[in-house]
Amino acid sequence: MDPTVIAHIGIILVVFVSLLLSAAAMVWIERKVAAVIQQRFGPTRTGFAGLLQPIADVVKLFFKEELRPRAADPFLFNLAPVIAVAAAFVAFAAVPFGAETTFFGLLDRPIALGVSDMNVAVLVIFGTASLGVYGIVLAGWASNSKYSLLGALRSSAQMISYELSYGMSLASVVLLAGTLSLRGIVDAQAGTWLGFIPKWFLFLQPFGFAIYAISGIAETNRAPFDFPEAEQELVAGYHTEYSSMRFGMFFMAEYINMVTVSAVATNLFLGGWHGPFLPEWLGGGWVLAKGLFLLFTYVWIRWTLPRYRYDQLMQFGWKFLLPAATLNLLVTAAGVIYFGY
Amino acid sequence: MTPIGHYLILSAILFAIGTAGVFFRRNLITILLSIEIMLNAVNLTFVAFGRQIGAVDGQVIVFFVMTVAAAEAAVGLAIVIALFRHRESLNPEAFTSLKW
Amino acid sequence: MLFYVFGGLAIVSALGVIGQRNPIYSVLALVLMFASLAGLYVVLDAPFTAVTQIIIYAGAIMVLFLFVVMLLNNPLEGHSPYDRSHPLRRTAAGRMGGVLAVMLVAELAWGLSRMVGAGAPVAGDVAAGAVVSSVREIGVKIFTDYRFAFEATSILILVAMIGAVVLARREEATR
Amino acid sequence: MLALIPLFPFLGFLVNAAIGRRLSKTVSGGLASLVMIASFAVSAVTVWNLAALPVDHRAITETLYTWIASDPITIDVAFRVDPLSAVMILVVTGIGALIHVYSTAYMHDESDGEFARYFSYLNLFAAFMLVLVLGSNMLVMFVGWEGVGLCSYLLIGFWFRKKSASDAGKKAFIVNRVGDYAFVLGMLLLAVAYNTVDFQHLASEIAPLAPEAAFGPLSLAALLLFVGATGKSAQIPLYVWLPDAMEGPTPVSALIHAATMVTAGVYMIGRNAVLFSHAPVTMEVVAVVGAATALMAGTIGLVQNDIKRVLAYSTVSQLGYMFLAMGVGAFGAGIFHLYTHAFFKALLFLGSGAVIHALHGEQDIRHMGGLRKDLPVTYWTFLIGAIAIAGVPGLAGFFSKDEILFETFWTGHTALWVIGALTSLLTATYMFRLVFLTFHGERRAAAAAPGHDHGADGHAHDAGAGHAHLHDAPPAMALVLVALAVGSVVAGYIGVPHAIGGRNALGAWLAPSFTVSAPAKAGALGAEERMAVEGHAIGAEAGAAEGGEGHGEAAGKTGTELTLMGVSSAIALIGIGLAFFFFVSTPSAADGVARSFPGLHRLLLNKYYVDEAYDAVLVQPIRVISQEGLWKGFDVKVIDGAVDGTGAMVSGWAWILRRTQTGSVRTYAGSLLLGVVLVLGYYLWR
Repeated sequence: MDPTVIAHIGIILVVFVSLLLSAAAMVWIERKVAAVIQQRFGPTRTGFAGLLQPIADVVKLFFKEELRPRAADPFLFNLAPVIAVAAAFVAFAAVPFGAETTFFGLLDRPIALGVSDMNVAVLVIFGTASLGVYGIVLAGWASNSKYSLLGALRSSAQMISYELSYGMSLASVVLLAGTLSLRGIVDAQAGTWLGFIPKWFLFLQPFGFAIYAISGIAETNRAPFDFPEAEQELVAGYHTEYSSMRFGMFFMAEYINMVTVSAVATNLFLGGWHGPFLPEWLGGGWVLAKGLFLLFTYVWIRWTLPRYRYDQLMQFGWKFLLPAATLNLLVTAAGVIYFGY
Repeated sequence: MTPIGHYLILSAILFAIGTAGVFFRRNLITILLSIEIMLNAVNLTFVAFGRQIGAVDGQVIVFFVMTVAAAEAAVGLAIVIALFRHRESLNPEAFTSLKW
Repeated sequence: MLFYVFGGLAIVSALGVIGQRNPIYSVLALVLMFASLAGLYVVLDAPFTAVTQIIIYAGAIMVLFLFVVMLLNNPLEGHSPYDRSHPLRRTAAGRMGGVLAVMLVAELAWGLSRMVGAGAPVAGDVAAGAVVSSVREIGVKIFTDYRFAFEATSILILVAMIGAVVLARREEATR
Repeated sequence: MLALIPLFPFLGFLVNAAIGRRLSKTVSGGLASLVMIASFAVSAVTVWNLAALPVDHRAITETLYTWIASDPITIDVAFRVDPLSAVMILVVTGIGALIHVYSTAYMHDESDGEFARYFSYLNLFAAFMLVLVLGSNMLVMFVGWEGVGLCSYLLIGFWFRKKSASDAGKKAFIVNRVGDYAFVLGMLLLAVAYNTVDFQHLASEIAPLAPEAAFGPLSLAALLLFVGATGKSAQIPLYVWLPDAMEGPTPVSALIHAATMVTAGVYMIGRNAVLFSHAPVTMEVVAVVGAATALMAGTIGLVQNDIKRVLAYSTVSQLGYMFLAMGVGAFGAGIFHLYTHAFFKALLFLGSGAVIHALHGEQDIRHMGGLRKDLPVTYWTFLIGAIAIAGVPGLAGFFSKDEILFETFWTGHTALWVIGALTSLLTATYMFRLVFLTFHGERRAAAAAPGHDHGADGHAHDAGAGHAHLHDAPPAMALVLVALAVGSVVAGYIGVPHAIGGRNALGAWLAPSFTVSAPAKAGALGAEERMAVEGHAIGAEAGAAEGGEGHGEAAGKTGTELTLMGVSSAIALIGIGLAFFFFVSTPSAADGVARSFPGLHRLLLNKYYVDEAYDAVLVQPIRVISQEGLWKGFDVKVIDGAVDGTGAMVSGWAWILRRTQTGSVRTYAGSLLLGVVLVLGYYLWR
């Protein structure tokens, strides 16, 4: 069998597993960071520093009873979490996390580190992110409960609203790189200015990055934009009625989305696997480091900022973020034309 | 590789399904959906032909169709909502009176 | 091969759209159909169009439909006071429409049968394929040859936006 | 550049019409005057450039765009300035600017809105008048022609709340329609005949032809155009609107109904000099009509009591002079008189305006008198104007009028000359009757001042009191009066005839305009033909210019001219003397004459019953026909019947078609789809 194919399959497996693990890891990170911020210890019992806590959670979730309201629509009720997780996984499929490599000559021709290398990766991520909405909306509608429905409507409205500025910020980077392929974008950031400033688009697109970060948080329904599950108002929003592993899937989807957003941010703005010190083949390390930092920021923000009010959220999204993104895009375009990137 | 004819037949079938939907369904929303089906059937032919003659124009047209479809959906749904407020129904037969 | 998979899927899901009694399911079936069409576009070497199809249709338009369906909680046609029959029950108009639709298919098939080069494989020469898949090419086209249409659609969108807002606004005066 | 000239006033019109009522009087009036001054400056520069050109090529044409492009006729929107139109634009913009300034003071009693409306009309008028003057072909000219007609209508009826005013406006408009209709016919005739309406092309087309001995197509075209001119320039038979036009504000009467618009007809004939000089028959008609009008109006003017009406009739009669000049081929003289007349007639009107202003709307000279002490400026300027128009040697009127009379005589129209001379006698008489009755003698206070609708109600109370102190013209008005007075004195000196050692500069300057101008000249045009074309308009100058045979003619002319000058100056003085005798020394004599010829007096007082005649012959029949026949008969029965029938038919069909409108979306879609299937089927079938 062609070693390339094997390598591809290997990569896919690795990505799949590591995504699952990352979700688990994120649970732990979240709780720990939260604890630190709130001057607690967080999980300590299970394993060293509670490292096994996620495993325990998963086990617990598995053994919980599957509850489904009688009035719920069974098919959609089961379908919704699947869609959510699937969308999350598919989105990551388009994310590259390393330069082309032959694995030290194991392969006759280099392959791209990444599940798939498509020339419209950015759009694919964008599209799948928008597909993620269905999971939430259907969940909310199917479980036939006012809390869920409200949460679902809120979240979908929110995601649609912020998708626009999200896309705009993506577009501005695409303009700079002149390609829709994430790999191309990353390679466009290779090298340094003046020998020490890395050529990250972060420096060319500070506003773009800010907009991307904000709308990314909103896309993943994280605090301070976590309206779908606004405990105080909506019990738990769209997954109020969910229990056991279905709930777990939503949970997982959320964290995987976070990972995806961070990875994409890494590729778009932080130069992906380009970085000093590490050899090319270890570029993945850089992706990991940058991604982890971004994830940490996620958690950090969640436990630092209070939740918006819903109307404030919409106001902000439509009346500030979107115009800002548009302006940023225009300026970028003008710059691209002027400097002829 | 698939003959162009197959694509055309497929899109014809889809279009017919959409048409039938418009006629059979008695729910404004579903009728709108059927219209979307028709639009997409047409899009398919555009892309297919464009691919065959090796020009992007087909896809360009598709984008315009999508835009129009978006506009149509927005307005159509708005109308549906307005109608639903007047009569608690979505059945087109409920709105046959030409003015009220 | 892929063509038949996606094509079949498209037809089945399209039938699902008009066969479902519950609008939510219709919407989902339609989403599925869009997805399969997107697949076909990929087969046709138009990935950009495919992704756009997903983003615009599945991501935006269909969500809008979902919204409305959820908003007006009148899912089952059977529950409307006007008829309690199955959605595919034949009304006079329905029957006429069905007949016409069939005739339409027949005519199209007939026309295709007489079309020269209907049997020609859809794949143009490779160079053309390369051109077709290029996003840049599409952008250039849109902003040069089709700029008028582009501007026109932008106006259209604006109008539609305003119209939608005006139409859907619940006027306080009357209630 | 040329386009700027009419453009400036038009901009003024736009501004005043759009936001005028929000502007203060100072701003809107100032703006209006400013644009006129600007356009005067432009005109001056243009004329300067024009004068720099060699005599044969004195024409600046500026084509804006092609208006009508069709085979075989092509009409451009083009402006052309040549010596003739140069004089005209100077007159229009110059006098126009002065009158604008004057108006700012005169109309000051109006409310802001009315004020702005007035100035917007005035500017619009100026713009159209300039289009008329500058138009290089008949169609453009006609645009201006109609435009000034409109503005004149608007301005006559400016105080439209007063019925007489609005009626007068309508009258002017309708009477002008008659003339304009003829004008259009003439224009079309020429267009059909020569496939062009451009003046120069027409000239070059016509010039080679021999003048028509009998009444031919050229004569017909010329005659039609002349009828148009009679409408615009108030000649028999269409003069009746002008006296009524005095209902308008006095500055308007000065600008439109004395200085500029009414002279459009004269100008038009001068424009088509070549055409007219090829239609001797029409020329005779023009001359006779002109002379008749001059005499008739003069006689009427003799007995009128409304200060402005007297001036109106004198205008008519002066216009008659101009047409007389045109008719005898003395185009230069006609234009010369037009130009001088613009000065002193405007001056006279403005002076009367000052009087009316001072008397808060009093217009009847029988209620005036003795104003000399109260209104010194007005008096002196008015007097100058009167002397000028009377034709006393040394002032503007003298030269021009004298030249006309001389040309009339010289070209052998002795009868017409007699009439002209008689008219000039009348002119002197009635003008000084006006002066004496208004300014001399004792103040004959009016019972009440009919000045309310002139917005002067505030002062109405002291209008009656004879010995109340009257305010002389305010600065703006006084300034203008003086300026015009100066003009009336000196204006004539650019046209001093050779007989008294002058060098008829104006005639020489104008000469090229009445021939085929150099650019369009066919070249085959011989000297004697050109003489025929130019008529004797430029007298000895032209002769000299032409060389050889001119000299003898010039020698012969001088003697005659000198004698005639003596005669006419004598006439002027006699006329003044008569006026003095009748209205100052022995006023009773006037009434005595009136009583001894009661019939004649009544005839004149009632203006020969022309209005009544028109009313009986035209207005009443038309009214009857339209009321009984067209309205009650045709309109009610046929038209309404047709309309109702249509309605019934539509509703009938609708009753049938309504069946198809089920309102069910599905049915509509079904029919649509059916259509698709059928069409597609059809195309597949064949």
